Amino acid sequence: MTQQIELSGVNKYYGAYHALRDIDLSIRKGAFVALVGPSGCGKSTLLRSLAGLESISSGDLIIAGEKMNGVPPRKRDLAMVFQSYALYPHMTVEQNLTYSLRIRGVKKAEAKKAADEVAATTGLSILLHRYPRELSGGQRQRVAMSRAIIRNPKAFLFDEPLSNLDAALRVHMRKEIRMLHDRLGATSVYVTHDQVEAMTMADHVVVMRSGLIEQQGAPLDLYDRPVNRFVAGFIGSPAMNFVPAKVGADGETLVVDLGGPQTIRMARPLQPGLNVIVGLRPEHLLPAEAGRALLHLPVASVENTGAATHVTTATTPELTLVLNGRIPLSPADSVPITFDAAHLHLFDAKTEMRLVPA
Amino acid sequence: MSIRKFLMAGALALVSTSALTVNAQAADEVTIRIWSLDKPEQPALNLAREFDEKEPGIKVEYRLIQFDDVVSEAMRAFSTGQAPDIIAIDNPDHAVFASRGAFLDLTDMIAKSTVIKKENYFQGPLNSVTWKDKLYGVPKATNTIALYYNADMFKAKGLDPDKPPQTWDELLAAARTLNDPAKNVYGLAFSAKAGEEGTFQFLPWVQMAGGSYQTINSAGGVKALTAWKTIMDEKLASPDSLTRGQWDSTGTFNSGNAAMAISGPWELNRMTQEAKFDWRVALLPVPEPGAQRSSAMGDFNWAIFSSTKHPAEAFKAIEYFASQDDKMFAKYGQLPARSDITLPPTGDAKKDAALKVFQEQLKYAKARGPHPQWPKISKAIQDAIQAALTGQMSPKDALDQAAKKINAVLG
Amino acid sequence: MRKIISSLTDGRGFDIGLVALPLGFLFLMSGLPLLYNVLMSFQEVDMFSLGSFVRPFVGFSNYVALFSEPETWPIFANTAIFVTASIAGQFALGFGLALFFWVNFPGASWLRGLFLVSWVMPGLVVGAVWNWMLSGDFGVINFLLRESGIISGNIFWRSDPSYALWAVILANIWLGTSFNMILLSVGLSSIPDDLFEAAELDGANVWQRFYTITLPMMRSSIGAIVSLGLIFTLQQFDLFAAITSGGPNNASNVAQYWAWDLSFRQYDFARGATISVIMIVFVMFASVVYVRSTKQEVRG
Amino acid sequence: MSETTRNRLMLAIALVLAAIYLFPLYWMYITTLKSGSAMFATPPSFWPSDPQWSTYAYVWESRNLARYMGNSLIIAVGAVTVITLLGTGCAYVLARYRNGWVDVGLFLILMLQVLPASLMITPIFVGFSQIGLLDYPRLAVIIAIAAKAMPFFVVLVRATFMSVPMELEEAALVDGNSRVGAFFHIVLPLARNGILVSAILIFMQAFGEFVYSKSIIQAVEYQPASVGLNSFMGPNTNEWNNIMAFATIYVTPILAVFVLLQRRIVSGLTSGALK
Repeated sequence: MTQQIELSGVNKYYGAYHALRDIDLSIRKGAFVALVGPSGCGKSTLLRSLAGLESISSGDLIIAGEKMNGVPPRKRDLAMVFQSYALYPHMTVEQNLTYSLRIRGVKKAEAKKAADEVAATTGLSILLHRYPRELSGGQRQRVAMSRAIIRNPKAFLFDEPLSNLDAALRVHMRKEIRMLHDRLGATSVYVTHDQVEAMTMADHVVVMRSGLIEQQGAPLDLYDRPVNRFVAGFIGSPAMNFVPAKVGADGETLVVDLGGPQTIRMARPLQPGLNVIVGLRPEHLLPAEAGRALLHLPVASVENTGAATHVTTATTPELTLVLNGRIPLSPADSVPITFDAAHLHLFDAKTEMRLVPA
Repeated sequence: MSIRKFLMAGALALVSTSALTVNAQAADEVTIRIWSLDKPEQPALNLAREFDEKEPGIKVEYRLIQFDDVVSEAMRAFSTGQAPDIIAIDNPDHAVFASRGAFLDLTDMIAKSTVIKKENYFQGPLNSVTWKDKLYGVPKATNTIALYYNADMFKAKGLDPDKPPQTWDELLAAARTLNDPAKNVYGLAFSAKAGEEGTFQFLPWVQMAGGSYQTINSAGGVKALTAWKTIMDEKLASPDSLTRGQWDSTGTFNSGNAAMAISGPWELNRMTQEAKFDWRVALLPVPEPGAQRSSAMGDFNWAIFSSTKHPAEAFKAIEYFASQDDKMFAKYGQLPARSDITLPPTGDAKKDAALKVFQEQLKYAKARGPHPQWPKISKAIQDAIQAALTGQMSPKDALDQAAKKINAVLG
Repeated sequence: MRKIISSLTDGRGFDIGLVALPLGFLFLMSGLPLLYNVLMSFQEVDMFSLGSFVRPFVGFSNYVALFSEPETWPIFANTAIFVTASIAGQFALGFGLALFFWVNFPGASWLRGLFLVSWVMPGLVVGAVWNWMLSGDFGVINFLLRESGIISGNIFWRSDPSYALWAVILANIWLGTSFNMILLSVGLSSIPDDLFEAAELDGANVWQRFYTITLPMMRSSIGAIVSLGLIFTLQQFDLFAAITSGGPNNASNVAQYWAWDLSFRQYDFARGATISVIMIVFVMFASVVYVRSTKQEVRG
Repeated sequence: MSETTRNRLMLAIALVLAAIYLFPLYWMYITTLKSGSAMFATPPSFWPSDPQWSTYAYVWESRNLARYMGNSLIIAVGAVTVITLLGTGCAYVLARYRNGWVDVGLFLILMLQVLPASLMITPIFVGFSQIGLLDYPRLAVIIAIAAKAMPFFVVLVRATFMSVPMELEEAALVDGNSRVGAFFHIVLPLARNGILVSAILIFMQAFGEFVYSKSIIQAVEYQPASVGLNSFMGPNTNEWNNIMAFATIYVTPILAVFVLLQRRIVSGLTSGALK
């Protein structure tokens, strides 16, 4: 398996501020990697370091087998799509598309041909002679994409390219980008703060916080086995519920405090008396038939989306439930809940790290 | 960098420049640079051009400098080795340069000259070019101030136009009579500007009252300043006299907005053209009948900078200028500083009559200084005038303060 | 060598090169002359040592002598009045005009542009025109004031100690208003409209909106204008030379004119330099204010 | 009040304000058309009964205005060229970064224009004479003006660059351009308007420059119109009509250019150049 991009031990400082901490990351050729995390986590800095717009303070950055530390952006042969699209306002769409070709000395006719081809695939053919200010948001986004595609670069870098679009268009573009990626057989690094985008588009998700990579792996691995409470809370929507609990004296039960102590049996034993945090995904909490409920939760509010019923409980801490179908509930009702103990995520209350059952 | 090294560098620069210019022109041509404040209708510029045409081997470059800039430009140029060969300098400033060796000592050249003879010049102008018994220049022209008056207005107000005011009291009385705010007419126009012109106009009054710049706070000085203050307080002259020069002030006389004006012969040509009334000139009034007369001695001197490369040619130019002194009044309305020239009548009766008065007045003209720090002395006097006339100090206090500053300069 | 070239085309070297050249030029052409002035203020200088740097060193005696002069404090007070009144006047009028033209009516932008002509006129010409208009006996300003009944007798703008400074201030306000207006217009147009709409919905009236939205939102523009104004005002020289020459009796004399007067009229170069050093200290203060005001800038 | 009434009212007020503000200019023009005696007349006439158009021809001829204007033009063009070449890059860098060094740079640049030209001239004159620059007087004045006016230019143009999004330049870098190329291809064209406007303003200032020209240029054939006007004014004159005619001929071209371009200038100033 060839590695298109390899980072090892990369650090980046802004004065005293440590923006990237010991980043190790390998990106396989043809992979679609999403960098995800809350704002300020360093994901954009990492992307810009790949592009060469920021210089890294230490560590190695290798692109297609070549060490790229300190190499200027233009010699890295990467294409980037910016959040604001960064279309050159004084150039037409065609000029925007062919800009990088012209710089590399590609002949005019050839560049034009390339632009026509790309425009045809992205549906920009009739817009080639417009200026960016005459385009809609979605069209601008397409131009930005096309400008990257036309170069056939070693990798595509995306810096939150969909955040300026409306919800429907965003969902549509998600698919389109992914399809493009597959068709071109490209390598893509995609920065987003939206974990849904990361989960749906990428084959490899990197979750970052405070300059550190918290966890990386296939989307479903992250969903199923988050290494810590942060990743668990970040991946999945609506977010995972967390409930403080204590392992019972037998090591096989958990005493959960939700207004009143309730006991849950665990699938595997843990060290008795340990303080833990129980993570329960909303979608894993199911309505129980009478008498088989593991928990009885008082209802605080109910939102009905038509397909599902979102329930917020009147417990401390409050829990979110996503129940399939329309369930007639109103505040002050109590809802009986069951779940599969295998879906419990347990984190050490102190370190917040995932507890591997003993 | 020491002054010496610096001067050498300057000289080098000069040599290289002149080398450049020489290349561009005939190989043996000498360039003489002349700075003066004379405008196209005034003597220096024309004389320079004539000399340029007359002497094929000498090229003359003339630069017009504003009155206010003459000294500062000259200083800056001299201290950086850019000084011209010849400069026309106001007579009270002459000693500033002569005392520091910036001007060439012309004593021997003048002694040998057939054109310029020391004994031909009036004593006042001659004093101003003399420093420590050596001659550092040649008087360019001379002038003094006297009283212009509008005879038509005198008649209209019942004053005798043949009996102009003789004393300060009469002057003030006449001014009061002639003052006519409704018609926008002031009794008198003069200049109390905070500049050399103010000192120039004021010192004669002090001297007539028995004072001098060394004893500026004597009774005479106070009396003179008190008289000026009366003129200003009673609005016998425009309050703008405080900020207006002589030429502007006399302009209001010419346009009929002032009945009398204190100014010099440089006004004659303009007045002949502009003044549409019977104007005449009288001697400056004195404090009381029988008091000594005095007046200011004005105008510029020619000097050669000691840094010149062509002293002989420069002196030749000044000799040519002096040789034309006899035509100066007829052509330019300026008075030569010489006693050996009788001015021919101009044919204009008013002008000829005025000329006689000015020549008489010149006999009493006294040079300012000479003193190497004259600008500071003059500034002290101007400050006193302004402080008193704006009512911020009494004349006595103002002059006491000026005397203190002047004594500090005199040492 | 290759590294240097690549740094010039791709890295910091490009920035450093772009900045070093002009800064070096400025240092040579403005910095050295400035230092020369500072040096002179500690030396004894006369006309014949102007071209040299080695001169008798006199420590702070120029400063001591300066502050023992009776006119020193009044002149600094005049400077303060001139600067304060000019900036206040330019700012108030400029702000008023900017607000006025901010209301979009047909012809607004064209007329606003016309106001800028005062700014492109050479200072010398402005001085000459105002000198002529402010003249006591023939000045058109006195005539207009008389005709409109505001004054009964002529005001001798240039010669009356209580008016002379204000005459120059008047001309200077005329000169600087348009600059203030245009900068403030820029500041105004950069405030998002929805802020005003929000405030209006919150029940704020015109004045409240002005004080709670307009002024705070323009804080950085205002800081820049006031400190630039301070520098421009302290540089104003032509108007003094053309209108009052600092007179009468120093009534309209200010530091920058006085420094020139001492240097070039009384040939006391050291004392002139001393005043300029004091002015430099003041402007350093203004520059700090300006630089701090730019801290609030946002990249657009 | 309807929209149109309000607009008309505002326009009327604006016209009145403009008339008051531009009165000095009007007075300059009207004085040129008066005869010597009409100038000092009380009450002054606001419209010349007998316009003296010949004043212009007289002043143009007798004062050699063509030569003066030519020199002003050379000096202004020269100064603008030097300032634009040097100042644009400086402004760009100062806009690109936001750190302590930029603060120091800005501070220095402002500090360097503290003193009025009247106080800077002596050291400059001394310095120029040492390096022999005084032999090329117009060049010397161009350099002196450039040093004087550049800080202002840098402050203005820096604001223009601030309004060019950094991402455009970064996009160009990623697209394969060098810093130099990105600067010339992307940043410069986008800041063009602001630079142009600032250059025009500098041009107008340089066209009116007086103090340096007066002291540095000694030969009358190289002097600009400001020096010519000054030697005309002097202490010994009350030919206000001629002086104003000189001033009029001198400033009218700049005013004309300004009025013609003012739309562009004002929009350049308001849309970012000074943000």
